[in-house]
Amino acid sequence: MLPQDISQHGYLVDRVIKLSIWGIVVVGIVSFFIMFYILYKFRRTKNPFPLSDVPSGLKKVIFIDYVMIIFDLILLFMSTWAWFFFFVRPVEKIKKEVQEKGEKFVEVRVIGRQFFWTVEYPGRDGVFGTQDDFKLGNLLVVPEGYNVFVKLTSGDVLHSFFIPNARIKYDVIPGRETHLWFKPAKVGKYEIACAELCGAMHYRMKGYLVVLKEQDYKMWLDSAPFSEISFDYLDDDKIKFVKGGEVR
Amino acid sequence: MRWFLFGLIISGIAIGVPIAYSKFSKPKYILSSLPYSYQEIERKYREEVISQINEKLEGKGVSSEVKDILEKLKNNLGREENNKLVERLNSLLQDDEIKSISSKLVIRWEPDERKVKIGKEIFENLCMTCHGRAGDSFNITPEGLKTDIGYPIYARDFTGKYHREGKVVFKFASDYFGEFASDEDLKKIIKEGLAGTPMPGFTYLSDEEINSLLEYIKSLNPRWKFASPQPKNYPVPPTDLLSEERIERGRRQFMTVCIACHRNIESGEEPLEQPLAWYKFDKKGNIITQDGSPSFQMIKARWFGKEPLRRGKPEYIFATIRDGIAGTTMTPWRHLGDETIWDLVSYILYIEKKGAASK
Amino acid sequence: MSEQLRVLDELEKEEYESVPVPFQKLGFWVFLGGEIIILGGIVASAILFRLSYPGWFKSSEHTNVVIASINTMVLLTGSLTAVLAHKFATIRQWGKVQLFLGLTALCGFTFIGIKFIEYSREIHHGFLPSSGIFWMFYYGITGLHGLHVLAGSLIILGVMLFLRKKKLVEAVENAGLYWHFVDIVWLYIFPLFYLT
Amino acid sequence: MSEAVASAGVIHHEETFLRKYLFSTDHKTIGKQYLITGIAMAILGGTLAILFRINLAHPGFLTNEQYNTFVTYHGAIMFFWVAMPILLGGFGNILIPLMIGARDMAFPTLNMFSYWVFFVSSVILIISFFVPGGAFSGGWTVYPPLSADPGRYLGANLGTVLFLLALALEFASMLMGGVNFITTVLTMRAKGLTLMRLPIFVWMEIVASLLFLFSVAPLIAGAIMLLLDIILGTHFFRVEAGKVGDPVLWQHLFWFFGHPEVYVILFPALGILFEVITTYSRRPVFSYKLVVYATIAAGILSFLVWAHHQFVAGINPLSAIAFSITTILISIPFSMTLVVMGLTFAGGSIRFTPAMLFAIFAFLMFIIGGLSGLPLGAVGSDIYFHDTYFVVAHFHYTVFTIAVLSTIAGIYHWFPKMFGRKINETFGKIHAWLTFIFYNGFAFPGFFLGLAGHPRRYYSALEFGYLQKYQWVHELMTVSAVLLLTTQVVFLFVFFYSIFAGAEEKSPNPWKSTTLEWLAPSPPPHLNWGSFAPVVERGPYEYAKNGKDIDYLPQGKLVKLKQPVSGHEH
Repeated sequence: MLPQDISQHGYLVDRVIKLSIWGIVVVGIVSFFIMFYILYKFRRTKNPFPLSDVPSGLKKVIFIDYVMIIFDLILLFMSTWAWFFFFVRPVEKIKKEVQEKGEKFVEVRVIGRQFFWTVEYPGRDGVFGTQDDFKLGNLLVVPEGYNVFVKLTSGDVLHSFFIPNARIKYDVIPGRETHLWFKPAKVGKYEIACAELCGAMHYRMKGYLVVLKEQDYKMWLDSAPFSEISFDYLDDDKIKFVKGGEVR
Repeated sequence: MRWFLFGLIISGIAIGVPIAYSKFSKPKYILSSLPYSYQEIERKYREEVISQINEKLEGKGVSSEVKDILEKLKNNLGREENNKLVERLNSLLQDDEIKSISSKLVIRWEPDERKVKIGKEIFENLCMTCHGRAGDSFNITPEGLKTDIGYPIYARDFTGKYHREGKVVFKFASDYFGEFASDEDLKKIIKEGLAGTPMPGFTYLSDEEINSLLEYIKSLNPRWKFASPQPKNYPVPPTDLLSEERIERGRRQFMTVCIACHRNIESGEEPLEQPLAWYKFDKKGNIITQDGSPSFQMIKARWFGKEPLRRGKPEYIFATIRDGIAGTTMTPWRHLGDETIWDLVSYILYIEKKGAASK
Repeated sequence: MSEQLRVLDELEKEEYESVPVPFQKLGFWVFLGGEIIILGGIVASAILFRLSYPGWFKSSEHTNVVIASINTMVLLTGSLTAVLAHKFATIRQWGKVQLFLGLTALCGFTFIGIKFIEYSREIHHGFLPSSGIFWMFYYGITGLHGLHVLAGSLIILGVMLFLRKKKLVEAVENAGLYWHFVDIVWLYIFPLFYLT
Repeated sequence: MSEAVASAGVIHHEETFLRKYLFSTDHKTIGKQYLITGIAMAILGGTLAILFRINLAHPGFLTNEQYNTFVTYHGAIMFFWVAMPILLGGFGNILIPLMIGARDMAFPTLNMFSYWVFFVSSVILIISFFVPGGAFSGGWTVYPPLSADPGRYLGANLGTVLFLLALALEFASMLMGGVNFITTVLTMRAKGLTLMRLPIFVWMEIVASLLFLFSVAPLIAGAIMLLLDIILGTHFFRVEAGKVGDPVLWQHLFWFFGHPEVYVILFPALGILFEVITTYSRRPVFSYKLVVYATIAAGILSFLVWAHHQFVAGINPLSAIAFSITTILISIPFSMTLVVMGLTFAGGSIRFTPAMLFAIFAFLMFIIGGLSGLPLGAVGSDIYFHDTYFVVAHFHYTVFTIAVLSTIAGIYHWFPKMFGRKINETFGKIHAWLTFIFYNGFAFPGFFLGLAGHPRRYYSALEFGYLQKYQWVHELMTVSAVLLLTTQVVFLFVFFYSIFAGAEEKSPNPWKSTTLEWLAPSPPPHLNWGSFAPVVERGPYEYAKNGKDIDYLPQGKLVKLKQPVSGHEH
């Protein structure tokens, strides 16, 4: 069910999802069975007169409460861990760590507008505000294995920057600057969705996340923005605009 | 008695708030105050061309048929009828220069409905927020869109409503008089964007998508129907670009000509502000006029090294200097000759690099 | 008819669980709780904005303290008369009750009138709700409070008419309570917009 | 002395149709008015839902503006114009005075007024659908800046203003109702009916009213600011160059109301379920005190969890963790309540009447709905699930259960008391089963869509490559939804038929239930008790007493009054 996880740390979120889903499935099934048992055993035709007290065996059902409490605690622990990893640590701190570890990273700015993402690249020198900055619409190209730091701002209304494959989502708020970071670990072409109602064409607010091999990324960067990207390992069929089911 | 009172109160609230709304709310759209409609623009264009023809015809004896053909051509006709009349006109008066003028009246192109429909979807998806619901960059506040060094700019108005002659002026794609832009040039801009402005490059759009998008954009202004634009040619830059002597020659040339508006950049002067040749309009779409005369939107001459060039490739810079920037006071400098222009290009690139280094 | 009412009155005493507080009072206090939270919400967000917005003090100099103080006096007089009305209601001197309630309502309308003059001055000086964060809170909150004052005056007038039919102490008390509530809200608004 | 009794004296002299049915101050008539209006709005909301579900199965059926509008109105209507009026206005008005042995509400005129305010609000809502510029389409949460500058971002200005106005009026009416409920229950209980002897339904209604009273106020404040933004162009929530303004402030104000609001409609539903289940399983509530305390605890906690709707919406991440903890905490009182409810079945002799079937299904669905809340409350997994179809499925499992299953259970249960007639039982059972099946058919696949990362409020899933393969799920959901609505429409026909031509119900207490309302004749006359007055002797659920012959003891008995009271009979 879950889309393929391409980011280094997506497994943190996946772990919480799997834990919670399986937990509630088990608890749900157990309680359903108990209920069906009760309903079957104490039906009118078989048990015409009510007992004066609940059979003591059934009173033990209260253990479900304790199960729930324990399950909640585990869930809280795991989920807080994932949350902490992604959002609680300030981006500057993460950046410093990354630099100390000597890992490579790229920075991009993403501006949400009705109904597309403008992605600002710092260009070859990797610094914003210089001559070789450039902007691309709906196209976020990042190198494989780099840490990607995304600054999110909005041009008009609320949006939400959602990369299902990277298990990443954060709202894009006018008048504020929000941050994201992730580490793509698999080359390919993925989709960026908007997860906050932003107007009539909300369902069309689709961007592309393209993860390239490092040298390919460099090659692309040299000629950007004047070059389209088409590498064999991207299933680079051109984007069709689909409406009403048929492909135009 | 009591419920009459209640009814009074409720209906008071229910009616009061909408009334208060209609009274106090700031009008967001005042379409009545926009200058031209689609038909008006077309009629204006036809009248302009026909007046040119009449000038040529002065003195020569003209048959009455010619006169009433011209009269007919003044109102917006369908494609076949219009083109028939134009042919008839040309056949009547064998005069090449008049023919060259009257050929402006031939309807060469008409929007293809299906493409326009798709184009409209794409437009609403990607362009509407800056270029306006109607494609006229209307009600988009000047604070809304800013260049990188932060002065407000307007997105391109595709309807020509705000232009004196109803033209759609593309600064870099049109010719200097803002006549028409070729699809190729527009495609380049859509795919590559304009650096330093909010216009990003939509590299991922496929050709048929861009075509239908252009189809929609062109369907917004009638003058496209008569258009016969030629794509600009971008020469290959010389190999010794950015060589010392080129830069030196370029600097000398710059100091003699361009300094008038762009000022002496290396000594850190600020460029002049120059009027744009189309109306300035406020947030509500009202045209701001001082004592009746149209006022102009001022823009700065490019501040080299301060913010990225709108289109940074050398051949683009070359074309810009050669053809000028439509609608602004940057006139074409064809007469300088290609070599000199290349000198200027290399000087500008040099300055840009210096600016980049200084940051 | 009054005969039957009397019958039912006794009947109710024997019918219901005995509760210390009369239900008119209780219902009114519950309602007042809601009101307090509404106005509290807006005033709180105003204070939050004010802390994060330095220009507040500069704009608040343009408000007219004199008029505001006069208004305060008017409201306080209204409270006084309301209290007196309640006092006379307890000792069942209904004529004076009518008089003092009338005075309170009069105070209310005076307040509205002065408020109108104040607004027209501000607008004349070119301060519109859209012309700044201070002004939008100023108009929003004082306007809302003005509406409450109007409602309070109308309620009191209604009570005056009501007293013709039935002599009810709770009615007078509740009307007075509402007036005090409006008054207290104003005492929060006054320093927030005029004295800083 | 109370208005109620006074009005009795007044009413005694007037008999006009207007007075009797339209502007009646009789709590039962007002309750029925609420019920009918709510049902009418429910049909409207359901139709909208069907329309946009068809569009999801076959994109292009509507335009995308229409789609957003319908989604918005469906949400708003189902919350504020269906669930609240039916559960608070309808059942609350009809049952509370009967259950506590009062003759009417404390403020009958206020009661009538509140209904008419509600009526006007629904009329304004429907008008706002047709105004020039189109209806509001920014989602029922009315997030700015979409709603703060609708002319620019949606092209619908007047529609938005009217929408907000209708919302405000609706809240005003519900506030009046809440004040009325609380006062009535606290002051007008029959002799011997102490607080701990109240039926659970009454408890739930009171807690709900208090929650609503104290949670709605900030939203009203926010709504005023939003209206100022739209009308006068202020900048409370709009962000423009050089102007301070914060869209997130609205989210805080809204959800501070929004989450208690869910419990405002949840608690009465739970109350109805308890009444129904105890009656048909002939067992007392497993632990009355536990339920009451858990309810109060949940009510208090519900004020501390609002920000779990905004985990990824720009709030401080550390506070997000705090809210996650409170959110998980609040699942505990509910799990207790549900366990108690389950144990109430145990040891009884269960009659599977239509009401009981609906109650059982509602109970099971509550289990699913509650459990599926955990992945959303846990902040880590909410990064992925926020604003996806998982949320949609979750709140349909809770809110649909509340607004439809529980409500219909209540209708089947109290129908004889309300109208003095019966609904055909066989039909009821078929109705229950069909509803159950189709409902799961349309709600459950949502979980899978959510896991696949399908965002909410998408006009069509076909735009995104990773969603295209789930189109068939949408089709399945649509088919089920259509069938579901059809079932309910048939039920409504039977419902209105039975009101006028159903079989007469002779006995006042057909289900052998204990609480006070079953002592009154059905339908109860004006002033309920005529020349008698109920006196309470024991707790509300005295079932399974002395096995064989009679297995229940009524909560109280009627005593003759010294002076006879004459209210007019309907």
